[in-house]
Amino acid sequence: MDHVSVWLGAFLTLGILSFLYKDNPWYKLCEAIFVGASAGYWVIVLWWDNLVGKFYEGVGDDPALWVGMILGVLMLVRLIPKVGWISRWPLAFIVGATSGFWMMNYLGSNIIEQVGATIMPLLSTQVGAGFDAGVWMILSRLVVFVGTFTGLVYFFFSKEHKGAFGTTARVGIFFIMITFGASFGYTVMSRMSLLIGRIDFILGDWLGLIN
Amino acid sequence: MRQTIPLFITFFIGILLIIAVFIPPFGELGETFTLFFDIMAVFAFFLGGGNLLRVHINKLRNKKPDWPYSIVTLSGFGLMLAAGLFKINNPGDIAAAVDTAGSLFYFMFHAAMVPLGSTMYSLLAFFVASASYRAFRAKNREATLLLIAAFIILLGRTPFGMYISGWIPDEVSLFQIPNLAVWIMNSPNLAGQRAIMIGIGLGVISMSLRLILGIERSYLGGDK
Amino acid sequence: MSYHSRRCLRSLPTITAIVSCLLLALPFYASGQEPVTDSVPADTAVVIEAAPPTTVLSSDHKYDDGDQINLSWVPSIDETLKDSKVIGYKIYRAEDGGEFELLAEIPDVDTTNAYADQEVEHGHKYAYYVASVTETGEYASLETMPLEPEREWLDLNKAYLFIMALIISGAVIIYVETAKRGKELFVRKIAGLEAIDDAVGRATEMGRPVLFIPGIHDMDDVQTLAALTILGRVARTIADYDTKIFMPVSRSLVMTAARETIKSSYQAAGRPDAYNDDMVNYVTDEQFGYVAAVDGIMVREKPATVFLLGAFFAESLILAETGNSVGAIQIAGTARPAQLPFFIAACDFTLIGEELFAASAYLSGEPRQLGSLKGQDVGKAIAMVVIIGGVATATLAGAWQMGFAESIHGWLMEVFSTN
Amino acid sequence: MENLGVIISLIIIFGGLAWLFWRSVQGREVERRIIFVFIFVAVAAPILFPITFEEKATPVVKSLFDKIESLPEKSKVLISFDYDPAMQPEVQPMANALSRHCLEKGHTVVFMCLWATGQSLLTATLESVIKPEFPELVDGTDYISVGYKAGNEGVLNVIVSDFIRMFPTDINGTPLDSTVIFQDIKSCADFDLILAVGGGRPGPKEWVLFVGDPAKVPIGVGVAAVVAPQLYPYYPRQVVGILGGVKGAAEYETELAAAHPRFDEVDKPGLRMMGPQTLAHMVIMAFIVIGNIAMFRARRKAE
Repeated sequence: MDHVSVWLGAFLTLGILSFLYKDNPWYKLCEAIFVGASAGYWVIVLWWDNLVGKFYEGVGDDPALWVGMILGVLMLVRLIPKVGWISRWPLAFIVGATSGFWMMNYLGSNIIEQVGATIMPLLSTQVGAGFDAGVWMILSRLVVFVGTFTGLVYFFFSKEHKGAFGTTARVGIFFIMITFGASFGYTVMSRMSLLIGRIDFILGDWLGLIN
Repeated sequence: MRQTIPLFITFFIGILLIIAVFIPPFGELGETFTLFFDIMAVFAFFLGGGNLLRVHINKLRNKKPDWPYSIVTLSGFGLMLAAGLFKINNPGDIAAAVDTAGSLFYFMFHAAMVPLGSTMYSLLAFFVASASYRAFRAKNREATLLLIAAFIILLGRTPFGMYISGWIPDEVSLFQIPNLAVWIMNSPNLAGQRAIMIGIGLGVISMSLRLILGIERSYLGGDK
Repeated sequence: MSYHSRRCLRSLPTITAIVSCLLLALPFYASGQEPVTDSVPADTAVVIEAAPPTTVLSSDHKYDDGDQINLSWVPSIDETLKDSKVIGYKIYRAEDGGEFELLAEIPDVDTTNAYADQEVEHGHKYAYYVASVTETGEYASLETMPLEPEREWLDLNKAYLFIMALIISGAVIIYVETAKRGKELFVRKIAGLEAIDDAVGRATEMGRPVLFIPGIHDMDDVQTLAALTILGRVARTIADYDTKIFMPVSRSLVMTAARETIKSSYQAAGRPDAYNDDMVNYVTDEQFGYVAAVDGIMVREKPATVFLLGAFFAESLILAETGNSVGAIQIAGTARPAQLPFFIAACDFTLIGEELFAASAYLSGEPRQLGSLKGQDVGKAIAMVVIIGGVATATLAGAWQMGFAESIHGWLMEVFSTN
Repeated sequence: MENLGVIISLIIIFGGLAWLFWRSVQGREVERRIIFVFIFVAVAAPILFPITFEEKATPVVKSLFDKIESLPEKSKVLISFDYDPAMQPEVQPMANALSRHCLEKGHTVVFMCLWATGQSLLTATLESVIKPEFPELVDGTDYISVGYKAGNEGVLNVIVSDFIRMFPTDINGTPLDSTVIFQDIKSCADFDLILAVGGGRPGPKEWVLFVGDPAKVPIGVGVAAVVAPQLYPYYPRQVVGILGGVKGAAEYETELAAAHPRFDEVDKPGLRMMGPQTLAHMVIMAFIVIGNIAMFRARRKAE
C-alpha cells in the first residue's frame, strides 16, 4: 500500500510540475483527477461535518437550526422556474449576515484596536531607562506614527493628490511599498520551503537518493 | 415585491447582527448564524456539484475537445463520494470518523490529493523566481523602495545577512542586517500594515452599509 | 462578534470586585485572624491545620446574559505562612436552596483567589462556600447569600464602541443623503478602476474572453461580497460590448450569487437573452484543485483580460503569473496585505485594500454610492486626528507629566480599546 | 564525495547565473523555463549534498523560547495544529520543537487542531516524536490529544469559556472530565500558555483575537513565513513570540539544542532545510539584481 502511494504521489507530482514546461496531457490528467477527487472530498466533508455533525446531531438541542435547514432548502427552489425568485431570500440572508457581522468586527479589530495601538508617547521618562536609552525606540515610534498617518492620507478619496497633500500621500505610498517589500521578502521564504518539501519527496521518498 | 422582500431580509438581518453586539442575550447570534451558513452551504453544493456533473456530462456527450478527461473527473468524483459516504474499507464501523487511517477515503486523500495540492502549491517557488527576474524592477521610487525592503528582509532571513554585516559595531547594531530586517518588520512595515488595515475597516463598514441599506443591490438580480 | 462581548465584559467588574473584597476584609484580617494562628503551638496535636478563607463574596457578572457569577475570597491566613499546609481550595455550590455540591477545585494557592462560575443560569439562585484544603482535611468558610445572576439587556461596557459605530455610519448615511439631494461630490480618480472599461474593450477587439476570479472564499467573507459588487459593474460593460465572460468559482454559494449578479447586469443592459448560466461554473472547493483548473483554463482559453478580485492566498502569484504568460491584461485587488506585492508585480493594475471595497461605488458613478465613499473619508479624518492628538498627549504626558495631557491620553486609550 | 557534489552544484548554479547575467546585459530575452530550471537546481542540489549554516535566535523567537523555559514545571500549555500537508514542511518542525520543549520542561500539554487536515499531522508528531522521545510520559496524565472539531472560529468562541463543551472526549474517546489534566482546566483561561501553529484561517491570528485577548492568556505562535508580517502588529502586546517560517524553526531548534543538549541528536528539519532555502534565496536575489541591471542597460541604450 505504501509503495503504491509513493509511486502514485510521484506520478502526480511530476505531472503537475510538467505544467511549467507547457500544458500537456499528463497535466490535464492530473488536473482532472484533482478536480474530481477534491470536489468529492468536499461533499463528504460538508456532508459529515455540516449536515450530520452540525445539523443532525445539534438540532435536538437547538431547534433554531431548522432555520438554516429551511434557508438551505429555499436555495434549491431555483430549480423550479416559477418560484425561482424565492431562492434570493437565503442569498439576502447571507449578504445581510456577512455585512452586519463583519462590519462590527472590523470596526473593533481594524479601526479601534489599530488606532489605539498607534497612540504611544514618542518620548517618555517612564519607558525603558530614560531618554538616552531610547534613541532607537523614539525613531521607531516616530516611523510608526508618521507611516500610519501618511498611509491614511494616501487612501483619502475626497481630495486630489496635489500640493502638500499630494506630498504627504506620496510619503504614505512609500510606507505602503516598504510594507509590500517586507511581505514579499518574507513570503519568498515560505514558498521555497514548499518546493524543498516536494523535491525532498521526489529525491528521498521516491528515488531514495537521500540517506 | 420580488426585490423588496430580499432587500428587507438583508436590512433586518444586517441591523440585527449589528445591534446584537451591544445586547448580551444576543451575544451568540453570530455563532448561530455561522451554523446556519454551514448548513446552507451543504444545499448550495447540490447546485454546485450538480453543475460540475452537468458540465462534464455535456462535454462527454457532445465529444467536446478534451472530453476523455471528463471521464477521469467524473470517476474521481464518484469514487471519492462513494468512499466517503459508505466509508469503504474503514477499519472502524460506520460510526467511525470518515478519515480514519486505513480507509479508502484516507488513502485517496493522502496518496492523491496531498501530493497534488502540495505540488500545485510548490509551483509558486518557480513563479516567485520568474516574477523576481521579470517584474521586480526599480522602475520608479516606489518600486525601488519595495525592492530595497524586500532585499533586506531576504538577506536578513538567511545566514548571509549576519556574515556580511557582522562587523558593524554593537552600538549601532540596528544596522546589522538581521536586526534591520526585524526593525523593518516592526516599524515601517507595521505602519503600512496599520494604514491598510484601518482603510480596510472603513471600506468594509461603508460597503456593508451600502448593502444593508439597499443602495447596492446588484447581487439580487433583476425584477424578472 | 462575541469576542468583543467577552473581552469587554471580563476585566473591570472582576477587578473591582476583588479590590473591594480585599479592602473590606482588611480590618478583619488584621484584627480577628492573626491571633488564632499565632496561638496554635506547633507541637500540640491540633486538628485544625489551616484557617478557612474569609469574606467569600459572590457577585453578578456585569453585562452578560445572566450566565456568570464571580466569586472571590480572602485567602486562608495560613497561606501567607512559610510552612503553610494549604494546598488549594474547593468551591461548593447550592442551587435554589438545595444541597451543596463540589463545583471546582483550585490547586494553585499562590495566585488564585477568585473564580468565575459560568455554569449558572438566569432564573436560579446560587449560594457558595469555599474551603481551604490541606493534606488531611477541609476548612469551610461561611456560606454566601443566595444570588441570582442578572441578565442585562444593554452592554454599557461598549458604550464607546456604540458611539464610534454611530459616528462612522452616521457620516456615511449623511453623505449618502446629501448626494441624493443632488449635491456634487468630488472623488479622486483611482487608476485601476479607470482601466476596467479599456480592459473589457480590449477583450472585445481581440475576440477573446474575459476571465473573472472572485477569490477562493465563500460568501461569508466581505472580500467576496466586494468582488461580486464589482462583478455587477464589469458584467454591465461586458453585456454592452457583447464580450464573452468566463467565471470559474470555488464555492457553490458564490456560483449562485454570481449568476444572479451577471443576469441582472444583462437585464439592465437590455440584453437578457444573451445571458446564460454557463458563464459561471463551480469547479471545486479545494484551494489548489481550483487553481489547477483555473491555470488550465487560462492557457487553453487565452483570455484577453483577467480580473482577480476578492480573497486570495498563496494562489495569487500562480494565477497572476500564468495570466501574465498568456498576455492578458490583469486587474487585481485584495484586502490581504501578504498577497498584494505579488499582484503589484505581476498585474497591470492593483486595488489595494480599501480600494477594493470602494470600487463598485466608484464605478457606479451614482451619487449615493459616491456619498458613501465620502463618509469613509470622515472615518479616516477622525482616525488621523485621534492619532495626532493621541501621540501628542501621550508624549506630553510621558515626557513632561502634564496633567491635562495625561487625562486626555487616558480617555483616548479608554475609547480606543476593545478590552 | 559530498564536498565534491557541493562544489559541482555551486559551480553549476553560479556559472548559470553568470551566463544569465551576460545574456541579460546583452538585452536578449531569457525564457521563463530557463529560470524554472535554475530554481529547481538551486533547491535540489543542496538537498542531495547537504549544506548547513549557523543560526542565532532573533528576539521574537528568543522571547517565546524564554517564556516556555521560564514557566514553572507542570504549567498547562495548549498546542494547536492548524495547518494542512501543504504547509507541513514549514510549520511541522516548529510544532515538533515546541512540543519537545514543553514536555522536556515538564509542562502538561494539550494538543488539538482547528483544521481537519491537522489531525493526521498531529498524530504524526505524537507517534514519531513524543512517544519515542518521551517514553516515560503518560498519555492522559502528562499530555493529551483532543483532536479536531469542526467549526473554525466557532470552536474558539466556545472553548474560550468552556473547553469540555466543545471537546467532550479525547482522541481515544476517554471523557475529558475523567482525565487528570482536565481536573483544573475548564476553559482556555486556565492555560498558562497557548501555542498556535499554523498559517491560514482559522489560525494564529484568530487565536489571538478570539482567545488570547478575551481570556488574557499569553499566546505564542509558529506560522508560515507568509503570514508572519501580519502577526507583527500583535507583538509583544498580544503575542509572546513569533516563529516565522523555516528560519524561525531553525532558530528555535538551535536554541533548544543549546539549552537541552539531548535534542542536539534529533533530526532538525528546520536547520536542514535552511541550506536549500538559503541558496534559493540567493538565486532569487541574483535574479532581482540581474533583472534590474538589464533594465538599466536597456534604458541607457534607449537614451
